[in-house]
Amino acid sequence: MKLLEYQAKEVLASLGIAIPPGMVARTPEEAAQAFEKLGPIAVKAQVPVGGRGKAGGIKLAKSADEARHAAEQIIGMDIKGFKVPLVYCEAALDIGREIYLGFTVDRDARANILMLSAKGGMEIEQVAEESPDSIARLYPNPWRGPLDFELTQLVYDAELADIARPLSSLIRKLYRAIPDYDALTAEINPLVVTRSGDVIAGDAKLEIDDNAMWRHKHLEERYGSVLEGDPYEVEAKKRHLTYVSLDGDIGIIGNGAGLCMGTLDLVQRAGGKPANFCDIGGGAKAEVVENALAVILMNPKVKGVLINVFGGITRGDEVARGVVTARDNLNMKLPLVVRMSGTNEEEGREILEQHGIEPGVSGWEAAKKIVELTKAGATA
Amino acid sequence: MKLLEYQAKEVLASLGIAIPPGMVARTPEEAAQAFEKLGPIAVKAQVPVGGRGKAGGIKLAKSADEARHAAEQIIGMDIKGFKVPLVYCEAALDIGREIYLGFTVDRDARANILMLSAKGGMEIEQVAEESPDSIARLYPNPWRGPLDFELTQLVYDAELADIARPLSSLIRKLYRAIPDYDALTAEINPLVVTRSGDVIAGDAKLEIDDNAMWRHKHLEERYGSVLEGDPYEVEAKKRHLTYVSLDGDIGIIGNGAGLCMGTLDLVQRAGGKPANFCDIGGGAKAEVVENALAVILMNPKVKGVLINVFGGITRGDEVARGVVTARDNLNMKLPLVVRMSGTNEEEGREILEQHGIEPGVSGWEAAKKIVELTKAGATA
Amino acid sequence: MSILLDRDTKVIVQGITGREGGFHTEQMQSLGTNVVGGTSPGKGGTTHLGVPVFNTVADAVQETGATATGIFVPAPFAADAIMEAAAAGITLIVCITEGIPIQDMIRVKDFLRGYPQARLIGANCPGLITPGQAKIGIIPQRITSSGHVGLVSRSGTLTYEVASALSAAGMGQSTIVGIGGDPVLGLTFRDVVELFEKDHDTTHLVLIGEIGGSDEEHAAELLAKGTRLKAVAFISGRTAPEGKRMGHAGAIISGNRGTAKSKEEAFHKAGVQVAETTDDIVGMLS
Amino acid sequence: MSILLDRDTKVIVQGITGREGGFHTEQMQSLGTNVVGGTSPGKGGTTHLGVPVFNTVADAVQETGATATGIFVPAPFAADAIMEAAAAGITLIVCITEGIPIQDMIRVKDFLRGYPQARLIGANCPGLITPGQAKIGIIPQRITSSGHVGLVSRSGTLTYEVASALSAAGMGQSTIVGIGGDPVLGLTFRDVVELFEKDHDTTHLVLIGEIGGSDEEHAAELLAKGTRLKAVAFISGRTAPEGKRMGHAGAIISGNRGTAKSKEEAFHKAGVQVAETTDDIVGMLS
Repeated sequence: MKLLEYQAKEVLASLGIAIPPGMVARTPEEAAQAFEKLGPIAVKAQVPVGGRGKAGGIKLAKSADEARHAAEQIIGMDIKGFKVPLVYCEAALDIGREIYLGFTVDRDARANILMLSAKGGMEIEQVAEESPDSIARLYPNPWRGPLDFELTQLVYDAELADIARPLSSLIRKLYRAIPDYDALTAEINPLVVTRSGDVIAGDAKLEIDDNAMWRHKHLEERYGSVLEGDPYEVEAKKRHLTYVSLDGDIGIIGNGAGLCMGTLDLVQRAGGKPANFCDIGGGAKAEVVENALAVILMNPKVKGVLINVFGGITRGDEVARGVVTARDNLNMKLPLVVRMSGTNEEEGREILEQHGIEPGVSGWEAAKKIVELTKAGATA
Repeated sequence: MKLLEYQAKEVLASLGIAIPPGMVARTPEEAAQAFEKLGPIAVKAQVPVGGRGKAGGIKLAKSADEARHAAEQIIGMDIKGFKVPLVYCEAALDIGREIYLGFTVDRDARANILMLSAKGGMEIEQVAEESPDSIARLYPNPWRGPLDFELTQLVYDAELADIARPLSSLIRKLYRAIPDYDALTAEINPLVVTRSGDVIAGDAKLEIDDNAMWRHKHLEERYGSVLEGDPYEVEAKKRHLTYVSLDGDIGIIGNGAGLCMGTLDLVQRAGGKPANFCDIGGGAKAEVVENALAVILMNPKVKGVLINVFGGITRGDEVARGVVTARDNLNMKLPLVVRMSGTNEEEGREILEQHGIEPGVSGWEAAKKIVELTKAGATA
Repeated sequence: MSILLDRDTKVIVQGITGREGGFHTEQMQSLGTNVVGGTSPGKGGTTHLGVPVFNTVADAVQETGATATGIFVPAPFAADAIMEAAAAGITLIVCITEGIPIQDMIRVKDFLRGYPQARLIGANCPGLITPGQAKIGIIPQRITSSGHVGLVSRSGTLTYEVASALSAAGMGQSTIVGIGGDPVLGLTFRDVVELFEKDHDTTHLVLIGEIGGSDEEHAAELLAKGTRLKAVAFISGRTAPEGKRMGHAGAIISGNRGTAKSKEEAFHKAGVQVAETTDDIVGMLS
Repeated sequence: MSILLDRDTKVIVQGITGREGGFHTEQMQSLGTNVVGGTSPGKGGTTHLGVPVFNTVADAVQETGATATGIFVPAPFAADAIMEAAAAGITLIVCITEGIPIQDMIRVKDFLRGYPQARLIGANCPGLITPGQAKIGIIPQRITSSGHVGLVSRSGTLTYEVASALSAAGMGQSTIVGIGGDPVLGLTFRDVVELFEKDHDTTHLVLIGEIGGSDEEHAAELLAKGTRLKAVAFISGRTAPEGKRMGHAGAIISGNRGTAKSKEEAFHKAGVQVAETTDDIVGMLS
């Protein structure tokens, strides 16, 4: 779950980190009111994706009218596929310097990594490429958290010794986002040092592990419904499905990320273009398959569907029953190729055949078949 | 810092552990009021020492009058050297069974040990001696704390599987007293399982590491002034000195626990009886020595003083200056033997001699001398 | 003729009384796996599927001498189950459970440093099978056959595809290891390749990778130092859209590392053949 | 002619710019200790007492090749200083600081398991000295002399008493180790006795224990297995009142373990002479 800036900042504030005064505005009028309260503000689009500045999603406002106009322009605009649901109006900071600070998971190290750089404010990826030594790194032990001497070393490595004390204290607070909120990324860029020496979070990115949301229901309740992205993805999420929208006309359902990706590869190789795909995961029940098919079909661009399931924990008979029920319930008329194998595959194929669905052979054969049928349907 | 029962229970409650309803009473009238609010109560002496039940420090009250009378009897009584400052009036529990649960430091293992036994309510030392296997033990890793599977194993080992869930949850809460409050001992005995299945702390013992009180100033502020024990020890504590009252007539000041104990041994071997001793520790300054002497002399039984200091971090000149100043400021006329050696010892001896104090030779010679002088003074 | 697991390995199942645990224990038993017991707190002392059930892994190890475990407990309890197994002295821990929080697994990985003899496979993996002898996990034995191809994969379902094709072509497998697709997992490609390298009954190697992370690259580096195995690699996700979430975090593309291209190039550089589709693997291996 | 420390050992001082750290660094230097630097965060790059000051121990080790450290920082920072030293590769860590919270030390002890080459002496100890060569800590060198008696003690001031008496009697010391009196500490009596046993220039052993804990008993068990050292033990606190707090928690009597009686009996059983006062030690050792 990627939190929006204002949400991430609320969480940081709850960890004791200083944030600028700010107010959420869902309407231009609220943005104008924010100006009345806060004075000169930045009106910032709230989307869970980078680059909003370049996309025109951040505007400064020096009057209530400017704030109103900025919000009018920003709310509802599309930034990288996300419709901006609201803006965050934040008081301008008296910036002395800008620092980069971020935790994330380093999958190669199988550990959390903490990165600190005096070169904040710009894209950290660029800094990392151009002057990797200017980013100090620390892998805190996951049970112990960062130790005092480790933070001291980090701060000296980053050549930020002059603000060692407030910085170490802030890092320790930000670290709490990992054990306390299952953060996969907790980033403050820029971390602003004001001219009066205060250390304040200028921006905030926080991604919470979806697998751990059961430990953080309050976050889901508080923030889960705010974001408006791809409507199909929103719908899929409501149904607890892993779904991705693409550009083509063939819907794909598979189980396991590897097989889904492999099926995408096969369909493209066969000359088709996937419209979307849905990973029904391991242990998928009939109901899950039906849900997946329903979501796949919500997209009117879909002209044919390929279901590619190789069963381990997923049982063929359940998949088959799900496919049949889903097709019937959804009154689906589009071409449908089902390729199924693995646990209880005979039972599954039998069920499909009994209901007039012919199972495919290999993944490659099935991919060629759905591409063929879809093209035939499109030209028909 | 040993907390009183009601203080320990307040801390446990702040950790989320259930405690019976209770009220502190400093007067018999308050005890009667507690009965009006709580119904039948136990009126319990608050002293930081075990065995108060046998000493008559716990009485049941089934009416306001009984509560008043109980408090009258208990408040102010002496239990093992502690004058009872107040009572805790606690609603009676509907006891189903009693369990023992305690954390403490196992110095041989250099670790915290968690002990759990289905045989609670009685003296755990007796249980440990008679049936050691009935106490399940766990050494939680100090960074990780007790892990789920470790608690499961512990609860099964203690044959308390039927209440595994509430018990594990409670143990995890009690454990927080270690990292959060620097507890050296955190004990609930009995841990009461009521007939309705609730798990409630029937008693509570909590000792906080004096070396860590700087991390827990709120505890010191809230509870530090309640206890009235040995008046000299109270005074010594105020002056941040390590002081112990004994029965004899010779006051002893030393630096380091080993030397203090060694000096006690020597004085007793020489036929003397220590009245008290004060360890001025390492790095002691003149001011500390003066404070120590003042506390030693508060006890009118003291007829002579032996100061035995071997300097490492403590410098002889500072000790000497302290002794001279203290003697003069306190207008001390009693026999005084000062034995000093180690860092800056020459300078120290010179100062003493300049002020008419002759330094002793070895510890054993000094011990014999003070015993001799004290006896002479007593018979004079 | 195998790595990690054979017919003599004493196996327990954590979560044996659960629906999935029970179903797959039966499958494991039908292959001949030496399942000696299972755990389910509160059900110690009972018998399930013909084997004794214990409250804790420590009890199970003490009573049965088990050295391997398959974990089928729900995600919130899985990290603890792995640590419990390691602390009890289990040396092969196979965790099938998916959806374990990443921070749990990071803590587990650190915990396992204290138990260097414990090998973890997964989590979120199909487990491993030594065809004709034993399996721990959910790989359908029907599609496998005994032989000399070592197969290691990050993807469950693609593993089945390839095993199935190999078996159909008469190329049996020594051991099949599904290492799982989570970002923080136990044995890596490199670890498993090292084991196959030392197993003289394994003559061929199939490695099925996927975009994300650098584990395929690390295995390629090892193979580049020279190998006696005839090896083929396949990487799935080459047409996956960049930066899109692909179902497990293992498929998130980070920077310019972990792309299908970088992985395929690493294998090319190591002199390892790279298959374009899983259907090509059998032909390239012969 | 020493254990742990000699004139070549490269030593740094953590907290070198502090009052105590500075005072004792000078003392250490006056004996000839090879003090190569010190640490004091924020003062890196400066020079103090003729040696370079670094911000961190890692920097100091990198620049000077130090292998030993003396820690003189205040109690709230001492546990961190020990861990910093171990993580930086220091192999002899001597922590003089007293008043460190016990839970800090329990965490430190666990942390040190990850650095098995790091030996900790203390905390709350006078440190160690190899007379005529080097010292780390606060043992006054004037009362020591070079020779063949190994001296190990839990008490600072009693150590000085005994060293002084030994020197006066012409019995020099190989190394004197004050292990400290805290309940949770680094090297134990047993550890140090093992080192003396292996040091062929040490021929005699004096062990000064105190009531509380079982460390003296453990050392006695080791000596009972046979020793080439002529040994005398002394236990202080035999007349201490039971259950009274004696200044450090090491002196709390717990149950029937840790009494002067149980310790003295253990040494008697091991064939080790037990002195009644420190004044008796010299005579018994001759």
